[in-house]
Amino acid sequence: MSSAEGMSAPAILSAHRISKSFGEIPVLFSIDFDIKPGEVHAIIGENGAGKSTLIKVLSGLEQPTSGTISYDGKTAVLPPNGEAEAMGIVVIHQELLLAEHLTVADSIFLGRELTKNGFLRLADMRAQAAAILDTLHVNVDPDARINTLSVADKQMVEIAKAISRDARVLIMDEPTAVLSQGETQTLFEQIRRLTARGVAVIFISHKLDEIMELAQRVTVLRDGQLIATVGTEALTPDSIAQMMVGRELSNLYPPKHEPDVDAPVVLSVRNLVAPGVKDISFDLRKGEILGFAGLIGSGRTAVAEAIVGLNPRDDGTVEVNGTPQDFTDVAKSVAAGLAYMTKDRKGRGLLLNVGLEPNLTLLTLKKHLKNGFLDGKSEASALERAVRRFDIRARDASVKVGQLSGGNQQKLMLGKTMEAEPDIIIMDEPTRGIDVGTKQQIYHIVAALAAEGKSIILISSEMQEVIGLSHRVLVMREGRLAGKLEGAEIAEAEIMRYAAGIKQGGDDERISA
Amino acid sequence: QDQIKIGVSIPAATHGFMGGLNWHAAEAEKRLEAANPNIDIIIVTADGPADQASDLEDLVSVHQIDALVVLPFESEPLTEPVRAVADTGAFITVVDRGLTDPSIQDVYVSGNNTEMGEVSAEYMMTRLGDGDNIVILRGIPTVLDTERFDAFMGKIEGSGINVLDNKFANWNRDDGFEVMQDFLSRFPDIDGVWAQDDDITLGVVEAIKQAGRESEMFVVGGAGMKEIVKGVMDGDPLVPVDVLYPPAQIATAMDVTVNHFISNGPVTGSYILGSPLITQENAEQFYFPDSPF
Amino acid sequence: MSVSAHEAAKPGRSFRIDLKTLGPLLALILLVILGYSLNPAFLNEGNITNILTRSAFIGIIAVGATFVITAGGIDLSVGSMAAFIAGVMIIVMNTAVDALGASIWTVLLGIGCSLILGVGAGYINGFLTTKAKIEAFIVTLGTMGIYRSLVTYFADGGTLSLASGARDIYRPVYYESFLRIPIPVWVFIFVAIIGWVLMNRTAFGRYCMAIGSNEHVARYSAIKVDRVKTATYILQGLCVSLATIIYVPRLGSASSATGVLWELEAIAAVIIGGTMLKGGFGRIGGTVIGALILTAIGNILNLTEIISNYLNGAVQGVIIVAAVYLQRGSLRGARKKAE
Amino acid sequence: MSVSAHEAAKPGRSFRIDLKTLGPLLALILLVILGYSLNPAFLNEGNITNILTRSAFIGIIAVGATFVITAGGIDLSVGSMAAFIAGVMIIVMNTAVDALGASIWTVLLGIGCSLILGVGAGYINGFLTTKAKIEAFIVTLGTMGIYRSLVTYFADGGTLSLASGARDIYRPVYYESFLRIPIPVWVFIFVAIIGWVLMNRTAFGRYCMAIGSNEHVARYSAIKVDRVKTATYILQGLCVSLATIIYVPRLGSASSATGVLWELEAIAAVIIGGTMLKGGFGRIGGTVIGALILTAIGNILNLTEIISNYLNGAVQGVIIVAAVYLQRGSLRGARKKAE
Ligand SMILES: Nc1ncnc2c1ncn2[C@@H]1O[C@H](COP(=O)(O)OP(=O)(O)OP(=O)(O)O)[C@@H](O)[C@H]1O
Ligand SMILES: Nc1ncnc2c1ncn2[C@@H]1O[C@H](COP(=O)(O)OP(=O)(O)OP(=O)(O)O)[C@@H](O)[C@H]1O
Ligand SMILES: [Mg+2]
Ligand SMILES: [Mg+2]
Repeated sequence: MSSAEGMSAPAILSAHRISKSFGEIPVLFSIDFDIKPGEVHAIIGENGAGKSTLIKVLSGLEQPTSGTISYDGKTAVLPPNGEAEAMGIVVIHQELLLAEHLTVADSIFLGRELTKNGFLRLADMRAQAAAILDTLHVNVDPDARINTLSVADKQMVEIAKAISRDARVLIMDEPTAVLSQGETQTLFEQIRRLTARGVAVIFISHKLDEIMELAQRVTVLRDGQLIATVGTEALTPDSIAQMMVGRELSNLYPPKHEPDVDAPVVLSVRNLVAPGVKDISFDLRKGEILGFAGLIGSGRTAVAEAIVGLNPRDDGTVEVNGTPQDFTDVAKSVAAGLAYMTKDRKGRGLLLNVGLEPNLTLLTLKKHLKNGFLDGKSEASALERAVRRFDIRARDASVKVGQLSGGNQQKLMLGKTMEAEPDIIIMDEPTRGIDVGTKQQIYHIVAALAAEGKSIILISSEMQEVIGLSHRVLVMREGRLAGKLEGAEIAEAEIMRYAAGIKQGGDDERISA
Repeated sequence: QDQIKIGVSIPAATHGFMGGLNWHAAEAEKRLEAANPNIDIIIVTADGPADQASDLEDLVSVHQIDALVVLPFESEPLTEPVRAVADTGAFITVVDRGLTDPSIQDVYVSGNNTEMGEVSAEYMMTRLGDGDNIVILRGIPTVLDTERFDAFMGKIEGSGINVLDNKFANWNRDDGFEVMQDFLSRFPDIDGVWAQDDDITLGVVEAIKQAGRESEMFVVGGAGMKEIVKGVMDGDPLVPVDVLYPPAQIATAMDVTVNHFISNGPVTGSYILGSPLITQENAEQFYFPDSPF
Repeated sequence: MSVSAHEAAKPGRSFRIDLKTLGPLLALILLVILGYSLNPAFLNEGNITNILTRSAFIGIIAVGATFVITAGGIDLSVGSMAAFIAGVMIIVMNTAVDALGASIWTVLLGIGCSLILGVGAGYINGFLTTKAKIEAFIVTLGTMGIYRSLVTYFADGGTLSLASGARDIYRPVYYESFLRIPIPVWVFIFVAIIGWVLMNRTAFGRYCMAIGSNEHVARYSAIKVDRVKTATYILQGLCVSLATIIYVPRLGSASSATGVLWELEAIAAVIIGGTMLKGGFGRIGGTVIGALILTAIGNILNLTEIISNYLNGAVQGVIIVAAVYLQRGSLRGARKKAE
Repeated sequence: MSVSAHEAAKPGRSFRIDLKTLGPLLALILLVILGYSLNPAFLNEGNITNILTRSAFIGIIAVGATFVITAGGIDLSVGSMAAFIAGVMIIVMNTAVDALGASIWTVLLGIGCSLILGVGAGYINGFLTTKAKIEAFIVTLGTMGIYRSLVTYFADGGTLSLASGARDIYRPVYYESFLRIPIPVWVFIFVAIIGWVLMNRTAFGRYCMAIGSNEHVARYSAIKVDRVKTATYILQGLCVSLATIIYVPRLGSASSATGVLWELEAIAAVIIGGTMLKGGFGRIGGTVIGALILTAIGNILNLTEIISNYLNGAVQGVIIVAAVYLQRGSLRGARKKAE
């Protein structure tokens, strides 16, 4: 809410009666939208409402089926393929768009390399990249290859890339979905700095508090229709949710049932050492939701991947239901009733170029065999179940998963993991990119699973989520457990203190509980 | 007494005839090295003209050969590389395919592609006459194939024998089989087949047998593969004759070259091995049951 | 509201599937028309039988290659492997004939030996790619050279020929027909059906596609990536072995010239059939048609005289490129219309 | 909180870069040791010069192939293209000699003609892959057949030979040295340096990697993907043309046997050098070493008689696989230690 001086200025980019169809399927219906210099204009809406599609149209990546776009007051046909960037329209896409083999610096400057006499100014690019990353407080080496980064770091590289460009309109499609609070605040600082310079920012997020904090105006989409564009001051989180989902969202988090302290330990990790993990010990009880909090890169994912056998374990033991386990691949952990849902839905979770069914059943294909052959009916009914349970919205089952909206991909991945009917579920950023309505559903599902006696490890960068769901919270920092919180101790400030290293985990005994 | 190093550069054993040639070279090496302790023979094989040029360089730079026996992959491209070897003072024996500049070589040992084509045509003409139909299966498009083909066509011209078509069968049994199958479905009346090479002949024979048209036609092959010679010897009506193109010429060339060093006088000149017609009567003398070819 | 979309979807989807098989098929049909117009003998029963029988070798191998390529690998060794297996089969059968005389058991021994070698060779390729982590291209380029050399060595540079006693017993496997369809064609049909079922109706096929499309996702989905990849090479070896089993009775011989460039033909058949070289998507039906297209081109060139022999390769090249273009083009066109 | 990781990263990084070039280099050094121990003449100046000069052909072509492969493509046509360009060059030069007599201009005409053909042939491959959207494998398989046929046709099944007048003028381009280094080696060095700079120090190289790594990303980054891809094929054509320019004076002829399997050697050199066949990452330095490794293997096989000639291919195969294994292995080992 820093700079509102541009509010009365004329719009820099505006859309008039924009409609967009993919083939015969309409996605956007006659949308009006505009953004002024120095303004943050948020777009919100359910998964599949058409937010990403709208910003693709606004940046030239998709051409509207009908309607016009004006830029700088003049009607314009935006050039395709990211060429609009040269005109000052810069986009951070919801789906990470980075080439895995390039280095961080290469990625930041891709398409507009700094050159001198035709040669790359490598040192300059590296230095500039480092400087930008520094302002974002990101600790990645500009020479690191993208495929060695965590999802969150990749997202930060995307942000760095966008910020480094000379943007007049900066469009961000769910940039904070995998970021924790610290990183989000850093990003907001940068956004405020930019808007102060007159940059117009279009911001998409499912995190309503962020919207309240950052945006001056909010546009709400539902099923491709424009519901309203209103000033933020007139809104409350409840009324936004009301507009988005079309119904009241009373309690987002289900009531926590009392954890049973005598419940048997189902997963016991002792002195785990693995890539990115330095000596971690903890227990998970039956029916418990154990939250994992921490900054990005603090090693939460690395712990999960070491447990299920995706990464080699260098030391330590893992016991499931009292039996020592040495998972060397995922199949073994799944067979032992332990399933891990990755946060990297695009790179690790889903096959983007095939339809919904093969993705849903890939983890549990053996269940869909009849006499040794795949049973299409069984797969179809599994999909039907998952579609109902997780409210997956797709044109049809054969649509390529890559064409689903981000949130629907995430729901599909949830469905895929749940197909394994695990007793222990490790969920890594389970609500990444999911709208509030569905989030509520998912939270209730998670709580219900715990009530049924399933055990859940919840890795999330959304602090509220961890706080709202977990019975206990472990906070990680630089590959170690920094603190452990229980019951009433679970509060934002406390978690932050551990995560940032301001508070240490007191006596070590307590941490390795 | 100094070691005398003789380099032998030949194409690799990629088809039957070259396989036979490789075998004869290896046999000759064993025989000659055993008989002459001061002779060291080094055989190198090449996959193409450029590769062979490299082999020649290596024989000079690494082995410092005193003599070279070379069967050039192709005549023109290898003329200069062989000249480079000759310039080091080595004794040069060229086999089979002549260089464009014959003055480079000291000895030339060769079969005779033109004669081979002509002998094949002459035999055809003894069996067939005006209005009879033949088909031709050629080798790989190269100079020696063209020599054989042109000689054959030149000879047969005016005899009234129709050449229905010619196709390349790449000196390969499988290709011979398939091309012949297609000739058989295409032409209802074939009286004779010139297969030019015995690997092709074997495929052709199978195709004819498969079609059940053995009694209609006969096949003339070439080179003198042991299976074919055996058939001729046994009086196979489908393959009544063969035309020799001796793979053993490499052994002759090696013998001659060794002779140059161990006999008193210098050895020079051309040794053209003819392409006689192998018939049931004389087949025995061309039959080497131990050869792989 | 997700349901309404669901319903609309079904017809469009089945239509698209039709088109996918239609592409290569269309190219094949055009080729048949071309063949017939150049020489009506093209459609003689005899000629068609010839084409089918010939395409069996490449076709069977290409079915195996479809799995390897779908799972993101490549196998350049198949041609040499065929030559090698044929060579060893002949040596083994000849030895058996010398020792025990020729009987049906000789042939069965040879066939068994071929199957073992095929599986073994496939396993070696798979092991070196997955466990030693060497690029498939390098591994199979290496084994290609090794098998080719070995058969040349065994044959002493010449040709290995099957003893005539065994040959007579074995011969029908290539030359006989059942219900007027030659046995090699039956084997091809059999392999194609098994391959199709494996690819489209079993978990294994699904795993191949998943691995070829994104190996990470496959690993995170509890798929034993190395094992499945190795299995594709073994399957490829098995297919090579089957192709060799019907190849040997044809001419009863093996030499260094056997199976030269079959790898290129097999891969071409797979790609013509619509499978992507980058992996992730395999079509057995397309592969079968691809093999038929390749064989038909060769056959058509033998049935006409209108072009210089020297230009056969050029015509072949043009037709392959045109066939693929047509197929992709027709697909694009029809899709556009369908949209 | 970001600082600690930052510091730790730096040393590891420079070390890793060293290792990457070290891999193929190590394999090459082992090969040199092997060669020397088999026959000390291996390290004669003459022999080393021979190896370097020979590796120039494949090496120059492989530099071009590095770009094509890095950008996610493949070019099977390079060997035939070389034969075709050599053939046309010879025809043009011979015609010129007939009309005007032999002079330096004849040779320059031939060279100019070669460059035009190389660029044109590359453009055709690029056009068919990017505009007609046919798989690179199929396109270049097709053009491979076409060029090979055309040269056979032009040569009437025989050999095209350069008129001796022109030959005498042209000859030094292969056989002469400058500062004791043969001219082909100079050309190779020159091409490698240009290639290295292009790949690592220009936006074009970045674009190739980006396209090979993820075409979508490249597209969304406003990179003209089709144009860059076409450019890689043109570059490949140019490299083939340069290789041909130094090849023709060597043997002064072209035939259907010219350049057979060069495509396989070139791709092998690229992969041995550490570039990935799937694209996204190209190493010119590795490619150069890969070409040297391949040439050295061929040379070593000529050094000794301990193995049967029939087994040359097998030895070659084993060494290639072992070299790549060693290289990857040493890399892994050293990385582990570094960690
Ligand atoms: N390329 C495409 N082809 C076909 N349909 C598409 C394509 N891109 C998007 N869609 C469809 O358009 C609709 C809107 O998707 P969009 O990605 O804009 O949603 P979103 O509002 O961004 O949702 P989310 O919050 O989940 O990211 C979805 O139904 C999606 O399946
Ligand atoms: N396989 C691995 N090899 C080496 N280092 C690894 C590996 N996996 C993770 N790391 C490192 O461990 C650290 C923790 O990463 P991890 O992704 O687990 O963090 P996280 O807490 O899940 O954060 P994020 O939200 O960024 O994913 C990172 O610095 C990462 O680079
Ligand atoms: Mg979206
Ligand atoms: Mg010797």
